[in-house]
Amino acid sequence: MAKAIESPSFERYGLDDDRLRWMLRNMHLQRTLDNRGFQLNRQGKIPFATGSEGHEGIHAGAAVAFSRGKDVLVPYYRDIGLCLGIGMDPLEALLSMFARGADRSGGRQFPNHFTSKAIGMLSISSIIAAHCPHAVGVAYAMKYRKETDRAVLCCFGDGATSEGEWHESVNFAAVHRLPIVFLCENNEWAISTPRERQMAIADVVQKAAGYGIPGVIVEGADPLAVYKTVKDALDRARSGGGPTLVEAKCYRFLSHTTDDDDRTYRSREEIEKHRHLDPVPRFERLLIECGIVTDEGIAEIKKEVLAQVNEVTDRAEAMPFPAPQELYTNVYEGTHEPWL
Amino acid sequence: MAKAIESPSFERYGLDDDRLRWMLRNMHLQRTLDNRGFQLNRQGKIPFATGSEGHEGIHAGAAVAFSRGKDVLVPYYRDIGLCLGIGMDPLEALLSMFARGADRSGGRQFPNHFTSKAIGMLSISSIIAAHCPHAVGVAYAMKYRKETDRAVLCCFGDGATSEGEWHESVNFAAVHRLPIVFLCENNEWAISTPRERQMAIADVVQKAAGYGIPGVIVEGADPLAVYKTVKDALDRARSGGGPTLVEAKCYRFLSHTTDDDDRTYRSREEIEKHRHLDPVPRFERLLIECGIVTDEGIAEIKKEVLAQVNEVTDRAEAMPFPAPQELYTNVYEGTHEPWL
Amino acid sequence: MAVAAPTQTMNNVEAVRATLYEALKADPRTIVLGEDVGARGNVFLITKGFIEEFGPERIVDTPLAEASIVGIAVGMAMEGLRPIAEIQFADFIYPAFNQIVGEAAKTRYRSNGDYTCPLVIRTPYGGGVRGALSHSVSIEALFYHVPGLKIVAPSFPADIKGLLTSAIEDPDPVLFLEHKRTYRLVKGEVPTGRYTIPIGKADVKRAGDQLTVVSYGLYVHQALDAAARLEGDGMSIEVIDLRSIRPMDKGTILESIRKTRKLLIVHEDNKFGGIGAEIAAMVAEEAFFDLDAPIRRLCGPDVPAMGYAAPLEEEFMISTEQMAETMRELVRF
Amino acid sequence: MAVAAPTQTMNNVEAVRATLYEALKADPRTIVLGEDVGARGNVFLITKGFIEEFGPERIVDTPLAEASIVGIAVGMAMEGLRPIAEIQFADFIYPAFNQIVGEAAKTRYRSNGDYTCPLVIRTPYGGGVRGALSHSVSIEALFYHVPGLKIVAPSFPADIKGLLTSAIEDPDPVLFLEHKRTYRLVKGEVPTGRYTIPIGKADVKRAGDQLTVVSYGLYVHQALDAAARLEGDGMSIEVIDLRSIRPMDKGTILESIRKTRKLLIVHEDNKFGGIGAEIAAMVAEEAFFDLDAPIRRLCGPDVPAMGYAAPLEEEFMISTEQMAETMRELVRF
Ligand SMILES: Cc1ncc(C[n+]2csc(CCOP(=O)(O)OP(=O)(O)O)c2C)c(N)n1
Ligand SMILES: Cc1ncc(C[n+]2csc(CCOP(=O)(O)OP(=O)(O)O)c2C)c(N)n1
Ligand SMILES: [Mg+2]
Ligand SMILES: [Mg+2]
Repeated sequence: MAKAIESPSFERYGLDDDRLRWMLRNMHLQRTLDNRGFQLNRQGKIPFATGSEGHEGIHAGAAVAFSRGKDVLVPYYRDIGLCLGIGMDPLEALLSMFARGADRSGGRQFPNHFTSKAIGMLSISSIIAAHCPHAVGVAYAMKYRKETDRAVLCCFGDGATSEGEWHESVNFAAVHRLPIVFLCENNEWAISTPRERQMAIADVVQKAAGYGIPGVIVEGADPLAVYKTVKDALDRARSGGGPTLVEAKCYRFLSHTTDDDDRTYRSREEIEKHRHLDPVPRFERLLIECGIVTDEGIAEIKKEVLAQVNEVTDRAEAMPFPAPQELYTNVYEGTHEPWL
Repeated sequence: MAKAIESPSFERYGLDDDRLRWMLRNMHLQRTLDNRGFQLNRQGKIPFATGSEGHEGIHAGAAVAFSRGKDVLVPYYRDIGLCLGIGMDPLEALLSMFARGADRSGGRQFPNHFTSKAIGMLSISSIIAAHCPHAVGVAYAMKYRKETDRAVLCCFGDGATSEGEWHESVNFAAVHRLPIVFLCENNEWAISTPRERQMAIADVVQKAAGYGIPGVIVEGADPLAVYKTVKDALDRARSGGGPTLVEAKCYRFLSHTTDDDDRTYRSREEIEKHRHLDPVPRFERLLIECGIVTDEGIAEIKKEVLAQVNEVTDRAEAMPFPAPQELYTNVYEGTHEPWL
Repeated sequence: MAVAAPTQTMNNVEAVRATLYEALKADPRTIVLGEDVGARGNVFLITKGFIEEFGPERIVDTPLAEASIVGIAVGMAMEGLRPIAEIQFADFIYPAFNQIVGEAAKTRYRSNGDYTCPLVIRTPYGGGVRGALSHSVSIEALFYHVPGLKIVAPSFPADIKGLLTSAIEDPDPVLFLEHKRTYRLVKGEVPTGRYTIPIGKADVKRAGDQLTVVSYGLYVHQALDAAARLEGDGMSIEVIDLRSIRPMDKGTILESIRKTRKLLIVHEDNKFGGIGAEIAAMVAEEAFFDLDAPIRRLCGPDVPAMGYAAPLEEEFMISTEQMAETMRELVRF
Repeated sequence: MAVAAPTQTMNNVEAVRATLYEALKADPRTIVLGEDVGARGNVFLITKGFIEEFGPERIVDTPLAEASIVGIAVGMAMEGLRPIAEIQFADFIYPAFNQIVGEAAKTRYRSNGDYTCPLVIRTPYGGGVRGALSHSVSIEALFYHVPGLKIVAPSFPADIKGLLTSAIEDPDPVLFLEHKRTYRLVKGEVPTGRYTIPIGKADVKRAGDQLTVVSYGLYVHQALDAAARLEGDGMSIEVIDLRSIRPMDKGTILESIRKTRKLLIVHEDNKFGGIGAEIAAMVAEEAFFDLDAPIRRLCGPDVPAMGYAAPLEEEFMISTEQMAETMRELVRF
């Protein structure tokens, strides 16, 4: 569990005040965007949204550890904060929610399935764990080309580790000592399936032993600890030390998606019991206690984030859907007719 | 490595002399049948054969641990000795090699893909690890029906543990604490792929930790140790203790199959270095030292086994192929035409 | 089909649910397994409340691993249970392909009947629900080529009940496809009590003599609407609901064609290599001289999937107007 | 096809091997990965000696896990390498189905062109080698329905070289099928030096005007033998080698049919829902009035696989005599 924070002598791992405020802002941005998604869904403006409340600490921490322009992120569908944190424009999140033509997938993908070759963020499908071997292939390419300043960050949930493709991916990466970090965002649930029906172990890291790679648990509500853990693992990967399995413990505070109703399978009490794991107030408290932000500063961040989210919401909403003919493009390079 | 055997006070785990001689006989039967397969292949009488030289200790030991009429074996394709050991008639092995119509699969399956519902031996395909979930399903049925005197023995090689389906199977069995023993026959090779290119761990049992089940290593060249280990694991399974991963270390002395030529990927020296792991001479020596068999007794066993193998060879060879029309049966119950 | 009064009005979700419930009640060998089928009661609430009534041993929330969901069900079936496995969305069935095609479909064959595999795999498929790339696909054509499997895709509540009952009692593996757009959209009368509809029998949902339309799934409903509209223009169109995809019903199709002398096949799945290909090929082989017009297929476009944006989905889906237009063209041909 | 003299005689194994070798020589982005492709040099010795020359980083012996073989290759391709993944036998491709159909085929589409997946998956398929249930299957019909994939199945050494070169250079995923029975059986002249044959072009391997036979793989060779035999009886049969299965060559087929007015499709794969279904359907749609006889399909029987016993395999495989007999019937129709 998280370490108690009592004095300004907290461990900031060399991150300066601006960076720490940036992290807090990232967490607020993520939460505000999530809320916006649920809100737009309730308003009937978008058919579907996913929330990542509870994951913000992981995303802010991992984003800072990520080396922009070098590393490659293979995100999970719950990683909006991480995608924003490595450089994605918040407008993209809204374009994806609204399925606008200017969305990088052209309005094809479900929300939160971002892609950007430019910033090194792989396109994933909704098929759980199917992205893991891709991450390994990217890491293989880096190692093969001797790009020793690069590594891959591959994210997934606790549920994803049950899939065969996850197993095969970690095993291959381990055998070839590839520059990759496997980051499990263990939020205790896979839709309605709790950890104990998903696996017979208390911690996902116990799986690392079977692949001969190190496994590290980190408190996901603590973005600084996440930063340090993921940074160490990425550094190790880049220097030829091979893969690491990082398990960031967190809790999913919302329903799985707007299509889900978690009251069918967990009590409100159970959720409240985990409320202390909410990374946003925790990190706020820490930064206030350490004199890095003030209450007013936080209010300012929130205001500014909200203004930005409002602005991109309006901009995205005003943009057009893709044209129907876009259905037929990018099947192959060039023509797509099966009968030539 | 195997314990030195110096006196008759060896650990026989309650097995009487007849049983021990039966085990030795089983090992000879297996080896003689394997040789027969390779021989028939060289003679051009059968297109294909598999050998299991080096695995005999595992098979003899596990076969005795198996509870006939109760347990279910989900064998690997290299498990001829184990199949014989739990009650399969040696004639079946030859019918399978010769692909005769009287073969239980009707001459459909590759050699060594045995089946017998009567003795509790599941039909497997050649698709590596695809049989593992079936084994788990059988164990589920046993637990569901509260058949607490039954368990499943599921066998596979070191290579098979890389497959996603293997991972998913063990995980499910662990979550549901099913009555099943996963027996890995680790012979260090998967065709030409050595263990270190298959996994980044020294011992397959290290994988058990990721599923929250016990893992036990046993010297596969020692049929008594295998008996004890597999028996304990089966007993544990039956009494609600859940699955165990048993890793029986052995060595594959022959080429993968008659279609393989292992000289392309491993030296004769490496094979000779492992010769001390040959279970047959080891067990012979042990039983002689303990006064359970004599040299003459062994010669007698060999002679008798050879006679039996000759006899079933002749009988099988004399039997007819399946009729061509057999191609069309047992697709479904009843008619098989897709256009009705 | 022995359908006896009285009946009850249900939608397709309720028909699946009621049939599963009756199967669980009737036979303790029946096990339902899949992701989120327990407390959540399946993402469409099909199994809602089942875990409370039948217990977690029979309503099994599995780990997130489709190959094992099917593979474990195969083992259960080989050992005498009657598993009904669920794949949460048809799009997630790909990881289970090996267990379905390589294992379930070949169990009886490879053991020469020593082992059998009475297994049902239920899964919701199809578009029109804004499911985007991975919650909208049709999968029937990826499986219908596979000997040893049966595939059904009914889309009326009464057919669902009769065919799901047959599937559960079938001694061989059956892939049971439920068009998710019809789940709450389609309602109908369902006979109470147990009855079966034989797998492999199509159903003439509307009689006519100028054109035969063969379809299944959501599009049967649209095809019926289109045919009804054209009746006003004096056109008489026969609409056949395939219901079963493997085996398929040659007799009903050929009989209809011999009457109408024209064939239109309509399906949501991509055209190239879809179910319509085999139907057209069969007819071109067996009823060549009975036709007065080329065999037409009106199918989903040959792109990987429908997109999330409404215009992309709409472009993918065939409208009732388009169906009516094509029917009109063929009648006038 | 820019084929320049001189040529060299090779069998199909040698053609695959030579093409892979040249691709590895020409482009350091090329990576070969699969089970036993390293020291063993592949189970058919196709990559024998490659690991010594190109090193274990480029000739990668993978763990025994097909989903990851393809999935990792997808990642390599997304990151700019040119992976050539091998599935040891086509029968083992099922576990990789998700990565092929759900991922490789959809990478370009779902990212709207942001990422691409230039990947080749090579695999030996087909029967006639006593491979029994799991070393004999045909898999093309399980994949040809999938938009985003390309599939080629050449069976002459020169076609193999030209098409494998095209596949390796193709910007999209290509499933490259090698009929294992032809590996050492079929020999032919192969132009030296680099050349390509476009994916999607069939080849008229024998001209004739009384019947069009469309085939691919091993059966093209038998169809040619059968046609040659019938020449003695004064019959003139055109044999088209499809070579590419997706995309397929409509022009060559229709042009031939307009001349011969009769069509026979021959393939080893099961009939129901096989490649022949789509060909027949296309022709029934587009050249209906050009035909003088029903479209015939001569295909593998609809059973799960050929058995190990010689009589079962022989019963499954279509003999040259059977082909000739069917051709004769159709010519005389
Ligand atoms: C192959 C596959 N199976 C099932 C699903 C449906 N599904 C979507 S998310 C999810 C749960 C994922 O759980 P976890 O990996 O723990 O991530 P979390 O949602 O908790 O962040 C499931 C079952 C899917 N998308 N893909
Ligand atoms: C899915 C699949 N992939 C590949 C093969 C080819 N193959 C047959 S046996 C084998 C090696 C198996 O190794 P291991 O599990 O260690 O068993 P061993 O042969 O050593 O007993 C391989 C790769 C197969 N039969 N199935
Ligand atoms: Mg989770
Ligand atoms: Mg091995």
